[in-house]
Amino acid sequence: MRKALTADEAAALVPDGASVMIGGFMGVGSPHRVIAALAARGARGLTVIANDTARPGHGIGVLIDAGCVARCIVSHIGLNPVTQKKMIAGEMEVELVPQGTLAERIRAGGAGLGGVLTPTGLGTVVEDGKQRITVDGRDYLLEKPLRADVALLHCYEADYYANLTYRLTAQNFNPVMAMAAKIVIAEPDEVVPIGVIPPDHVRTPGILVTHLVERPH
Amino acid sequence: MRKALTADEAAALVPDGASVMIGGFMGVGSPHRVIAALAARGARGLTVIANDTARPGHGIGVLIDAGCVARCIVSHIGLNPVTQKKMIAGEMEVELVPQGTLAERIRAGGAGLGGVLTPTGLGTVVEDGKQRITVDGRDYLLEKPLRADVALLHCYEADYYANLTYRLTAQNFNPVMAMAAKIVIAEPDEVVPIGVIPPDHVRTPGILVTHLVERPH
Amino acid sequence: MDAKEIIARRVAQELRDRTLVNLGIGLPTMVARYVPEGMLVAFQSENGIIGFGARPPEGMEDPNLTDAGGGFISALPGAFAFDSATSFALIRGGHLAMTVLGGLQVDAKGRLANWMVPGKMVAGMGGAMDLVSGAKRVVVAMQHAAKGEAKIVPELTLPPTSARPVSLVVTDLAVIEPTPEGLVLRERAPGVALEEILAATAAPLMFDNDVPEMTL
Amino acid sequence: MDAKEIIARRVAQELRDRTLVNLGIGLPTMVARYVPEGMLVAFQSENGIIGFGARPPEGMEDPNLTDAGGGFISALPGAFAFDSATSFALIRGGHLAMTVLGGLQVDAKGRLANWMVPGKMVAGMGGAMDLVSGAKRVVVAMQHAAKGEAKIVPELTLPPTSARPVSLVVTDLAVIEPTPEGLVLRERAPGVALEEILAATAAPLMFDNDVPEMTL
Repeated sequence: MRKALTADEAAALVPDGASVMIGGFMGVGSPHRVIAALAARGARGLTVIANDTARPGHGIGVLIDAGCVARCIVSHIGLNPVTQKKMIAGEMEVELVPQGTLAERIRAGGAGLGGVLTPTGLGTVVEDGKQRITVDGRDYLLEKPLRADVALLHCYEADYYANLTYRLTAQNFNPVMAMAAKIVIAEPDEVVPIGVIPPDHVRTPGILVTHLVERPH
Repeated sequence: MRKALTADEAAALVPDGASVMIGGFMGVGSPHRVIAALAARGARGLTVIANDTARPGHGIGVLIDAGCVARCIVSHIGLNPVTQKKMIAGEMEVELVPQGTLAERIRAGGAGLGGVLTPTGLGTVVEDGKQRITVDGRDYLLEKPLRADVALLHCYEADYYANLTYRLTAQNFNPVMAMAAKIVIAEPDEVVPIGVIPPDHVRTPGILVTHLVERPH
Repeated sequence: MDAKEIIARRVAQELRDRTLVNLGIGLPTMVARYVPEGMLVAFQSENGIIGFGARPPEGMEDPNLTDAGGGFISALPGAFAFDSATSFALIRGGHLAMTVLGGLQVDAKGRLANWMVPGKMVAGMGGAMDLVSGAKRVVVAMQHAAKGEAKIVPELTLPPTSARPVSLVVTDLAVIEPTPEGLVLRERAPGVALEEILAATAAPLMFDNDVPEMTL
Repeated sequence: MDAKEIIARRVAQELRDRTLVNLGIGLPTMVARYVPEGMLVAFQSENGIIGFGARPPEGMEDPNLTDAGGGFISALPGAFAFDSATSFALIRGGHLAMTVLGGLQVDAKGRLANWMVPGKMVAGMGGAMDLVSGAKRVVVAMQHAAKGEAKIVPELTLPPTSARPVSLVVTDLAVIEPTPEGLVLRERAPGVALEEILAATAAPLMFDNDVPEMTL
């Protein structure tokens, strides 16, 4: 593992116009320092793939407020009125995806699957434009894999190899996103020596992590 | 959680003719005590879904030796000449499935997916009788979910709720199988009080486990 | 007893021992307060935990431990924390005995709408579509009517959450069960007359001569 | 240097720093012995570990820690243990920079056969089909010929492991690269004449005037 990056250095690796997966659920388990740096550098035109856009001023909401996001692929925007306003005003495109389908699409992207068949969304607007496939007499929607240019993750511990652990409900989308992007940047709460995290407790292997952000001061 | 079962009690829950998922990779991470009990009670006509049939006299090989198995769905039989002999003699049906496809089919069965699309097996005998689906210009095979009547698992620790942990390379197929069967029976190396396994270290929640086998004496 | 407590108490009677249950945010969350004594129910929060408890004492909150609404929670001994793919494998895979969700509308076919009002409010479906597709039983916990407008309607006017009918609708006025033949009125809330329920319901209801009162 | 060591040493030159590599059982496993000095390679064993080491001292073996063949191994500091779904998500998802596999046949199109000989031996494909489909580079490590019979053939006579061509074939006689135009002979083993390679190869080979020797 090379030396850890500052949040600003990490944000500089996210080009304008990039597709960016961001971990977190209502801001819990989001890489808040990198998000702040990304907003501070004035990133533009990002496609954000995430569970939600959190709240104004918090988590991914910070990127929405700062006008960094051109498009988002999320399952929920109910607690962020700014997202809703920008969507209705046509300033931002919002693609709504059922949460379980979003998790599977990202997992499929990272796992080399061409898609998964799910019953979720059948007979709803989610079906629009999608292929319906019948398997053994039951109908499913074909949902395609999602990948991104960059994944921005939060983790609990990272060791010097960037093996990662997550904590309680701050896991959420972070582990699947770690598999599904070209550049993977992880922001840890703690950094520990190699060997401190037992092999059975590692959740994301360092070999998947392109860059580690330094621990908070 | 009710009281733990003996291996014999557990084996009695597996009816003749049942489909049975069995954890393990060349016997590592297999529920050896329940397997021995199943062979001892003279189970017949089982369909075994597993990574492999291990070796004669070891792991799932014990069930093959004892004539318990009518059919198996596995990725590898190369180290078990008895399986190969019985297959060629027509005494046992063997369906060979690529290992990654087997893992995804079982996962799909437990995750409520109607199938997954994989590039693995395209242009090989694995493609026979399967649907080829094109997604964004690339071809994939549609692989269907697998479920079973019973899953027989090995785990490292279990607490009184039957929350499970696995150990090193003894994980293999156990966690996905825990999701994909009607009756789930886990054979632990250790039993510990509730709370000893932190929430982030549990791998299979007790709510999925129907029966726990007592720890070895 | 206010409307929400009636609903939560009645829904709690649908809980079964040693099962996995998901409660939606808002009103459904209240159901956890009324688990019948001696019953062990494993509650799942779809953001990644089974076995969560009430908000911890002040100063002991963990920013890495919240419910699906982002509020602080605690974890009970024997809890299990997991990622979103696992969470929805549990939900979609039929491992939930029951889910309790809020509703904007339910129609005569038992279909639920609960995630957007075109032109007005777009919350997003979050986990609701997976929950309705995957849970063994789907219980809708909602006020019978909203500002005088019926929420139980002949045909959804809002976008459906799923084509699959829900299992039961519990309101402050009634318990209604969708069946292939239509909506069946099973119970009245204490002191609520049949006429009051019929007046507040836009969909046709089937019922026996003597509809019993809820026992709360 | 025996045939196997030549192959393993030459394959080891294909390793790259800080990458994830899977070695098949048998000959490919030997490659781990010749990792270039100072290079950090993460080896995956598809039964569920990244970062394994040699067999531990006697009496310290763990029945829960083996390689894909069931042999005892150790774990290096910083190792990662995982289940089969994760293992093949890594493999199929393109996270392996390279896999090294044994082979029964390779044909002029670069296709590999390595999992069964009809009527004789059915090993099963194990993880091989996923490895060939998913790894960024697929290197075949095998003896050039078996009992005088060519293994590099115009067209597979054994069932293919994948329709996808492999990246490189390393034998005790030569290094051969499948290309869309056909098989290209890149290197000769030390002291092996061109004629010897051509005589042992049933498929057509393309080559430059001066095929260099492997540097081992």
